Amino acid sequence: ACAPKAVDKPETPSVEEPAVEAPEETGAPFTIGVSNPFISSEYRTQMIDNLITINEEYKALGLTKDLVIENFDTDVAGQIEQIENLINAGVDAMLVNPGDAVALNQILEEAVNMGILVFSIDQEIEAKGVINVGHNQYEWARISAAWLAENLKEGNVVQIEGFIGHPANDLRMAAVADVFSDYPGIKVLASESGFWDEATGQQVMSDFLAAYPNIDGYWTQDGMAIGALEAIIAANPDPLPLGVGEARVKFLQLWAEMLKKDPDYKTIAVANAPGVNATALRIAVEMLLGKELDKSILSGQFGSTVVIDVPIVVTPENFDEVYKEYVASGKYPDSYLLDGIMTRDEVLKAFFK
Amino acid sequence: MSTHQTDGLSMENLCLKTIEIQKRFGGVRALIDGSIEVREGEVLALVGSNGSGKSTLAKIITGVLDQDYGQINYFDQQVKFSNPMTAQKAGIMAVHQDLSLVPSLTVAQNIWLANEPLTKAGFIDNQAMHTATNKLLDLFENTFQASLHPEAIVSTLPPDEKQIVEILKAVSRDPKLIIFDEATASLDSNQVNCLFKVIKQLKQDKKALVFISHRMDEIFRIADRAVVLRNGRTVGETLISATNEKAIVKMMVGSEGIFEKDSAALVDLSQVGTALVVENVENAKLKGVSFSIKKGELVGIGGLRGQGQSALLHTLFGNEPFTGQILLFNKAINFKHPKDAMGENVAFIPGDRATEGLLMIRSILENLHLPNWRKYAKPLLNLNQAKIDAKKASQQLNLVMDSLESPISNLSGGNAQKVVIGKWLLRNPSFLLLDDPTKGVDVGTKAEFYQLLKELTLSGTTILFYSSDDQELLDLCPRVLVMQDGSIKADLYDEFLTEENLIAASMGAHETVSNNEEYAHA
Amino acid sequence: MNESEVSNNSNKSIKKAIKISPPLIAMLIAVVLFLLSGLLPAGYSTLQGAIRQALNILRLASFIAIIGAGQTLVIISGGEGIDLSAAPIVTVGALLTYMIINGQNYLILPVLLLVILIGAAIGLLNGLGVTYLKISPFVMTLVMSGVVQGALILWTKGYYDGKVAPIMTQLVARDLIWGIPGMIFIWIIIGILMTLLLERTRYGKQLFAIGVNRTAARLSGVKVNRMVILTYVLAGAMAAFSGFLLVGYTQNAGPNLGNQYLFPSIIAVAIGGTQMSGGKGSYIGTIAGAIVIQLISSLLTTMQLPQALQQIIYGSLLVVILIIYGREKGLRS
Amino acid sequence: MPDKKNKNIINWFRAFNKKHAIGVPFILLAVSTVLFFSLQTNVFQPGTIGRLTNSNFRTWLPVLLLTMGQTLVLIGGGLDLSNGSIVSVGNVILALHVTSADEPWHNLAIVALVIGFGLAAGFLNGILTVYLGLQPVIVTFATSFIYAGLALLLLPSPGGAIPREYTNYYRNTHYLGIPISLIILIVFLLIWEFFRLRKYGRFLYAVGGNPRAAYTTGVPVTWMKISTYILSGFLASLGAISYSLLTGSGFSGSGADMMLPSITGAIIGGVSFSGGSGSLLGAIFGGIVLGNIRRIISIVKVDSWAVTLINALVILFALAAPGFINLLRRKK
Ligand SMILES: Nc1ncnc2c1ncn2[C@@H]1O[C@H](COP(=O)(O)OP(=O)(O)OP(=O)(O)O)[C@@H](O)[C@H]1O
Ligand SMILES: Nc1ncnc2c1ncn2[C@@H]1O[C@H](COP(=O)(O)OP(=O)(O)OP(=O)(O)O)[C@@H](O)[C@H]1O
Ligand SMILES: [Mg+2]
Ligand SMILES: [Mg+2]
Repeated sequence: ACAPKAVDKPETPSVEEPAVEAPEETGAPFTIGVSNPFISSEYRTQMIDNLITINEEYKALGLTKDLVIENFDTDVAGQIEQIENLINAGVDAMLVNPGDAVALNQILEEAVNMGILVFSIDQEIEAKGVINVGHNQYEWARISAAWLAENLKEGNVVQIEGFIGHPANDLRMAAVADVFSDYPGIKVLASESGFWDEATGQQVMSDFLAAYPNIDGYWTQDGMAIGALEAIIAANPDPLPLGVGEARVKFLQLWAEMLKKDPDYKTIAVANAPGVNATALRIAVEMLLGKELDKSILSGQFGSTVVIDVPIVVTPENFDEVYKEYVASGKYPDSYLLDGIMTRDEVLKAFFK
Repeated sequence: MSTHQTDGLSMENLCLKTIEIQKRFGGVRALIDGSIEVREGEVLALVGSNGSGKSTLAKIITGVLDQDYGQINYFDQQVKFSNPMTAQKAGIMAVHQDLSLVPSLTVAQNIWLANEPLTKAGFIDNQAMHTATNKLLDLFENTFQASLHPEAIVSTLPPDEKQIVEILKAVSRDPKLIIFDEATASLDSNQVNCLFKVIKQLKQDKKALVFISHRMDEIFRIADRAVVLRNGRTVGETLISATNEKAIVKMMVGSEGIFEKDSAALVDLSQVGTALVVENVENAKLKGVSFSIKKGELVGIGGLRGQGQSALLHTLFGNEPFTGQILLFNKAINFKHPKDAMGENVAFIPGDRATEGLLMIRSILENLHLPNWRKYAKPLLNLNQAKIDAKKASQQLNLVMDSLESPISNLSGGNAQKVVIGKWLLRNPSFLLLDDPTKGVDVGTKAEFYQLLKELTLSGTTILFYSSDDQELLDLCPRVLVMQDGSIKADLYDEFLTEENLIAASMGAHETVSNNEEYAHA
Repeated sequence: MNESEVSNNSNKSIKKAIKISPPLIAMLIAVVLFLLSGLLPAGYSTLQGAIRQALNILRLASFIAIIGAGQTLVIISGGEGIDLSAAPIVTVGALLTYMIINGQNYLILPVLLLVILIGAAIGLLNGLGVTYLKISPFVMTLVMSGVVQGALILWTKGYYDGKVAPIMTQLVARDLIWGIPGMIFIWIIIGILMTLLLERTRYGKQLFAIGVNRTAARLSGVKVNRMVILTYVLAGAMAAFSGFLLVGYTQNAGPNLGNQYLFPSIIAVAIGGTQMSGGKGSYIGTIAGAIVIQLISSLLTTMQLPQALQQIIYGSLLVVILIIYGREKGLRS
Repeated sequence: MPDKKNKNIINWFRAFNKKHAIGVPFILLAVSTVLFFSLQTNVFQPGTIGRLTNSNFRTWLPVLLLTMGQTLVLIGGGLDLSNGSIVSVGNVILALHVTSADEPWHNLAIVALVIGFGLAAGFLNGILTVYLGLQPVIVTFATSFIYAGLALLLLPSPGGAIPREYTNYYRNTHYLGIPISLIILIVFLLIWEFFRLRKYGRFLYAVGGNPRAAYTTGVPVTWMKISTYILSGFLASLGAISYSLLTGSGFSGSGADMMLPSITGAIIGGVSFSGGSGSLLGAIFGGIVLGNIRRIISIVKVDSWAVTLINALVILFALAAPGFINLLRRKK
């Protein structure tokens, strides 16, 4: 289920066969750095865990050393420091999850100029020589917004946003706004920030429910969707507003709980896979090994983005199947985000010449 | 009020005239008719009981406060100073009762604050400041310790030296009018002498001077004329040469003499045991102090300012650590905290009421009961009983106040001091330490206070009483320990307790004084 | 009785009539704000709606006020006292409850005890730093909040799985009787206890004393350091307890749960007339302040203004309220 | 006589420390800086020290400027919790309006506008705290909402781009081998030294030490206090400019995280919260120490989940050190 849909790309035969087995000639083992300025979310936690796991794989092959991880809550100036620290640590490549779309451009270009391979994950940035990797945030949000609008057609809607001003949040909200603009019957009553925090999301939803007796639907994202649904369960408003969620184990549990009470309950959960970071790590290793990225697969705002497809969209149609695998199996903790990391072969096949 | 009649002084220029100044603080009318006149080359004594409005008038004249009503004429010009800066520019300075020093700055920096000597480039000329400060300090030569020097941080100085700095600050600005608001309250007799020398010089230089004090002897020594305030009104004016102490006090209190020095019976000491034995007690400020006191005895401590008297009291109260031995009621003690001392029923009335004695923004009630709450905890506090007791204490002390609930900051200096005293009397202490408790207390209250102390000794309280006022010691205490440089230099009693001996001992002339054999090894 | 005394007296009674205490003003402001909120299009329109709205606001305000309880004590204790570590302590209290209890009723009491102990221990460190190491409270508690936050991160390593016990949900989040949430009753009990603590105990009297003048307090037999430390311990314990209650309400805990309550709680204390420099204040004031703060935020939310305008209005309203009665004595009075 | 010379140096240091109260911060600075450089693998390669110095100071300058302003306010007995929000507003204005290097006059006017805003915001803080007698902790917190809201109003989502010509100049310019950011810092310290030795400096310490006494003595207390807030606003606007040059972009929350470090740095640098003591140089040392600590923790590679904790613990240790020394001394 996690395999990416093949991005439509011309099958160009690879000219040179990569010498994966002979790391000495390529300068391996490589040091790869990670910069993450925001740690208080399940997404980021799983992202770091994924990266460590995948790096172990390469370490065993003698291709990489331990990751150099800069991982603490900080602002833009702090992330600039993180990146400087990575430069000083002599990394060969760095994976950066930027806290700002523009502010890191120059320091990242400096890194590129020093011969470091730089990847920006989850967030497209313009800096020359930087490769962006991630889902298309606009498209990601559009999927659930479109579902909501289609099922609702008209009514009062509230929104719980992530960090207002954060580029990913803004792209997502833009998608939602674009979708709703096609439905004149949908009226957005209010929009508040839940700061990408489950508990805050819950509170915002409680406040909404208290302030507006007539909510027909809501759009939210991230773990806040779990909080929002819990608030709804607690308040048990009538009628039940139609909402959207994100594909996480806990959300699926709540969904099942709702179904027990009301077999007609429906919602949608789109996966926002932290695994894109690990996929980017794979791309980094291959590039360090001298393989050439297929320029033709690059797209996006700045023409430098490797787009990775959303691995799972959970709808009432496939709910049972997904529930069995991720919840009933008991293999995953409650906070697990439905994920997808491309395999080495998939990466090679999809993105390299 | 009446204008000035014929006398020698009226020839001089009128410097300042205040006309019917009024000032109200919330519900309190501090001044209702503050009217005074001062001439160049004249010392005007401004007298009145605690809370009569002297300091308020001083503050209004110097621009620290606004008057609500009334007029100030300065050299025949009507003036209004909207802040102290403009008053100073006009040549008016005050030595404030509650000093105006910045504790974190040095002596020199304080004296020259807002009056700094500058170099041509506009930088502060520290060298010049230092030199000029030393020159000013010479005015009080030999009356203070080596700790007082231009670079000393003011917060480290004892109260008398702070007072000297405050005086020098005023003098340094060469003003035309200086108000001394109880500037002598913390000074010892030598320092007072120096100050009077300064005042006389200023007088010769044709400065106008206002002198506020509760010490009658000082007023008769230095002043030319006196204006009396009562309950915020100017009620009288007289030439010093034409009056006497009794007449002034009568004007102050508005009735016939309420205080007669009575020689009430004291405890018969031959019948009682010792209360306190101090042997070779040493710490930072004490250098081998030894003495003993009998139960019910009232013992004074004298000497020049800052010779370790306060330190001794603080040490006995557990506020400073020591080495040596202290026996209290035949029990060896080593208090680590005032609380321990209170546990043995010791009480301590500190000297600096603002910093050591009072919770300024809290109510009179809470101030009176701060050491006593345990008594009312059952376990919730019985506030009714506390109120009843406080009411009684305030009546006993003749406290002039709005209500028990109003904050201490609304009280005049003297009334605030009464609260400091009152909170300990509520405990019926068996041993009472007093650190210059009548500082700034008016004559009437003082007399009542003396009476109170005597009654306490009769009921068995032992009292150790430090005063910077020699006269007070002589009047009140049958026995006085004289301290110098951290140790006791003389033990005066009976026929040895004379003014001459007291002064001589303070200056360190041991020969003239006999030590007390009887108590030497109790 | 002469003329001056007459005017003196009449003056006094006028003064008394005008002199309303800050908590009362805050309450008046709250009532006005609440009535105003009824005029908004999205506000309440029936009496029942008004009551529900009022209860809802009270419930939200209760957390600000309960977190503000420890804050009130610390601020009254003077010496620039303030407890910025309240935020992460609330979070710790909530997360511990959430993660350890994990839905089991029988764990409530042991966990509550643990939570309070941990809060008290953090408070103890604050108190020791403030008294013996002489670190200013603002910075001590600020850095301590970094330490607590850091320990939390290290402990959870980013995973926050758990569940609130059903009894807590019942007691805190749901309506208890007469449609009134249990939280309100807990709040009333805390309010009574706090007021008794401040006004009717030796601890309270000594707390005000050290807030005004520590030297004088010491010379009157108050163990100053011990009082200060005890106060930070109480504040820590109360913050942790607030976290315990909060998670009963939110049913959910995250690593930043307490943050959004910290500054509102401090502002509530200030609006309630407690003097930031210490020695003066009341818990009734903090309660009133919390209600005002919550009303303002609710009002702004209901008005559907953009976030930016909400912030500007929020800040301006605070300033206005402070100007109305939060002024300190000037130099000339 | 080396012994005597040593003693002289020690005495000189004692006297210097007594005067400027920067003994502890200086030691912390020296230790942390030596540690930072000695942990670098290639510190002896030519250019490394220069590069590291540049990358440190260009990143830290914004916060250090705020720390300076905060220090002045603290010495005067106040507190400014709004300086971060002033940075946000300045940053947003610059990002929105300084977009092309071809319009130097326009850009200069925008910079003037930003500085003007800093001065005005500081003035408002000053009026509210000093003139109206409101408590600085609360009132500057309230105004920080107003300024932050203003920034968000001007620039709802991050954007804008400062021309590369300008950002490159800030990032890479050296004079005499010293990066421009460090030069700016030194220049400001010298300017302050000029004022410290004049009446302004003396008045400031007096006002912070005891405002009532200073007032009674004739110091213009109100104006002095207001001026510290104005200076803090001014330095915050310069912080905004340097921050914008560092990041090249605008974000309405850009200054939010700079306020608390500006206080912590000052306190580590020996500035007292109760006013009237401390020095600007010490505060700068404190600010640099904070930066060094972060850098050192990064180099020694602790578990990434422990970084926050260790960072806080080290700061706590730095703050506690003087108190500990005193405590031990007293025990003796
Ligand atoms: N700041 C203030 N607030 C309220 N009331 C005040 C204030 N200052 C003085 N008062 C009141 O004004 C009256 C006059 O006080 P003032 O200090 O002028 O008396 P004083 O003559 O100097 O007394 P003392 O000899 O005790 O110093 C007193 O009743 C006092 O309680
Ligand atoms: N003027 C003052 N300003 C600020 N703090 C003061 C002042 N005077 C005393 N203190 C504080 O009071 C403390 C001493 O208080 P006290 O001895 O009563 O505490 P304690 O509970 O007995 O503690 P310990 O057991 O450490 O002695 C000092 O350490 C100091 O912090
Ligand atoms: Mg007076
Ligand atoms: Mg003690």
